[in-house]
Amino acid sequence: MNEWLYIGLFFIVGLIIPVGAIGVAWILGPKKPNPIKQSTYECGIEPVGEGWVQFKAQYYIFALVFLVFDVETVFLFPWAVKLGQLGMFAVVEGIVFILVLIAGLVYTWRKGMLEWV
Amino acid sequence: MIPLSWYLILAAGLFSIGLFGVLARRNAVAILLSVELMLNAVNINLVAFWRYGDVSLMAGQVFASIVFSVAAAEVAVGLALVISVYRRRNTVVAEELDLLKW
Amino acid sequence: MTAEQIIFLIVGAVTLISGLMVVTVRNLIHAALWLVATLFGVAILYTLLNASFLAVVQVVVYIGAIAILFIFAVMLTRRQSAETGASVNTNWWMGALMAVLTFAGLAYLLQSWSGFSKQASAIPSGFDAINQLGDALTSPAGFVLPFEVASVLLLAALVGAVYLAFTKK
Amino acid sequence: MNFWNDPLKVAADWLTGILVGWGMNDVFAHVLVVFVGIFVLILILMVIDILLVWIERKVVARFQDRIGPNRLGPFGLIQPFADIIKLLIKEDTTPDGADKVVYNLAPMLSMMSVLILWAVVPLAPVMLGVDLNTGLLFVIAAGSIGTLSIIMAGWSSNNKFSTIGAFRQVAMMISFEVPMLAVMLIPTIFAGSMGMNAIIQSQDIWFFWLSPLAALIFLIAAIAELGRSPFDLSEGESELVAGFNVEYSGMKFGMFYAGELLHAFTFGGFWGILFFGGYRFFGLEQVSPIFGILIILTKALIGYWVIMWVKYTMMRIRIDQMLAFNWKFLTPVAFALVMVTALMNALLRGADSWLYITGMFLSNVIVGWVSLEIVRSIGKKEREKVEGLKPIAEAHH
Repeated sequence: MNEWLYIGLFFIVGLIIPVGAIGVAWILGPKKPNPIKQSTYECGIEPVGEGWVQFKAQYYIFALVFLVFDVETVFLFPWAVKLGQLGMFAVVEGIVFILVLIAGLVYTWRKGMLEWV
Repeated sequence: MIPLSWYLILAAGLFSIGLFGVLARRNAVAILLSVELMLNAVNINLVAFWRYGDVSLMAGQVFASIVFSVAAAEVAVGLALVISVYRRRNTVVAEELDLLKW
Repeated sequence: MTAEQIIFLIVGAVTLISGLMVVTVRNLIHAALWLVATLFGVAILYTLLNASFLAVVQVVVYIGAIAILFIFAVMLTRRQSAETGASVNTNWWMGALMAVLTFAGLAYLLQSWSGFSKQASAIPSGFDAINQLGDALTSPAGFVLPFEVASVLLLAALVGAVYLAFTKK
Repeated sequence: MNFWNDPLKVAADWLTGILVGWGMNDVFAHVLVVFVGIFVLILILMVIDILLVWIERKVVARFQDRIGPNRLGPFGLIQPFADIIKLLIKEDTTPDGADKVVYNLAPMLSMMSVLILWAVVPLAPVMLGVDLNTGLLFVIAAGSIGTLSIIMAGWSSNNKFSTIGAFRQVAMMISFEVPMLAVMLIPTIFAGSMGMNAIIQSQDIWFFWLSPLAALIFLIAAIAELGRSPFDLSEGESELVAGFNVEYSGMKFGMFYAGELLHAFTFGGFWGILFFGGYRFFGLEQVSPIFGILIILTKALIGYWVIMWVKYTMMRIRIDQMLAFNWKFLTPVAFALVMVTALMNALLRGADSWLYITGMFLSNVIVGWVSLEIVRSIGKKEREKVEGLKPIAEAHH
């Protein structure tokens, strides 16, 4: 608990410094907005439509594979911490776990979902 | 020190908020967001029961970890469903998906 | 009131308010960002409960992966213009009623339970939750099967999601 | 307990004494002293950060056979400070249609996600920061906040370039997080702990010698996490102008820029901690914590220099190449390495230390060699497929 108090203080100070820097810049800087300056920058061409365009489905696939890998790898950490004191059984267990994980990757690969088309 | 009741009430509140979202929101993605709130409320309870019970029994934390993977699986499949429906019907509003009504 | 209680009250209030924002704001990206705030609040609650591993995992999994997936999905499924129409359906008051009733029912049930206002016992010195968790997840007497089944569940989710969303019509 | 052995504690005790002498509450005084300590540490980091700008510019100049900044002060040392003044007095624009709150929050979160990394960096045997027993995962968690800040910046700017840049950057960061997490398992297995200090303490022999392949994969994944060349396709000047931060100006842009440099420096430090013994250097750190700090800063600078070296030598790769490299090569190799390391660790646990080290080193070399052989044979097959088509193409002429 106590150590998390320090982390919490770190979060607070870590936020104060950038807020302070941006605040000082806001106070010192000139403020003369005009429509041209405020317009979206697209290399001098008038922007068409909004910036929030629809995206390629491929991004979602990679986020999906990442989600599965992330969750599983995180739960390998307690296993890795304990590994030095455990026998062969735990090692095999972890390897089975990783192989199941790899099977998902192989499936996605075989399906051609890892190609960027 | 904080009594257990505080955590339980907080979790109940979060669960109810999630329930409201699931029942009331029109957008399917928003419904999934609300389901996440409900799962988190459950997780708070699990961890609180671990802490306030016998600390050396890890069942609470293990269950919370399993809930994490369930949540991940739920999001993956749920959002895939939403995207699949969107591609076929061009909508993400749950009310408009009424093919199975009759 | 101790410092711990004050921290809890602040964090709890932030969590609940951002939870409410999740279910009420119209813009879905904003809803996802409010969800991040809620989840971060829950992570702080885990640290208050001395479950530091779960707190860090909460940030890694929820904020690092699930929230990102939500934002990607929102960007993939938005129509040309901004969201039109109401963000809640016509029966939203029924949902609200259900939610309030659920909360009241849960609160009533809980306060009639004997262990409701239990206090936490001190954590024994030298107790290492991660070591214990590693033990629980790997020893045959512990939770080996759930641990392995979780990986199979995620595999199934990955296969299902890939199949659902991206098979050619 | 004198100043030479534990300067931080002496200073903290001195300050607490003064504050309590003023009639302040004991606990409150302690928290205040810690707060001041963190504040000073972060200010020092910001000064280092400003100097990093100078180092970066000088080094890139040398790589490109130029001189670099040399007008202001000796060797142009005052130049970065002049840059800061310029950033401070520059007008701060917010584009029309931007989501104001999210737009302003993003650079702050970006900087914060880097600064909080230093909470878990052990500077010397007695200056551990916070010795969190989930230190490694904390690093990844902080990185998650950084990822989020990038997507917030890109989305809220209401600009097509920045949105595309943010999506590319996030796709890259999350992809390379997987091999990074996987190779972080390897020091964890060796040390039996996720705490930074425990990892340093168990490095009687550098983990680099036990697992050189893991160190290499960590470096590659770290460079990708940082979004530096060859993985700087989110910036892509020729296609996306500047990536997710096109619309940012003044100090807000400065926060992204400074955050990136400090992030690179910090990951150089983590590379040193995980694989090169952290603050340990032939027992020198036992003499005084001051040496410990100097050692770890030197190691971080060397790591940072390696990252710069890569940046200014390699060309940018395309997004499909980057994703294929990660998912089809780096991730399988990283997981294979974790499996082999776990197995070898179990087999060689009782053996002599020299046998353990040789076995680990050789198994790493074999994993690396086998994976390269597989890639080479697949590449050969692909090439034969392409070259086999050639006569047909010529027949058309």
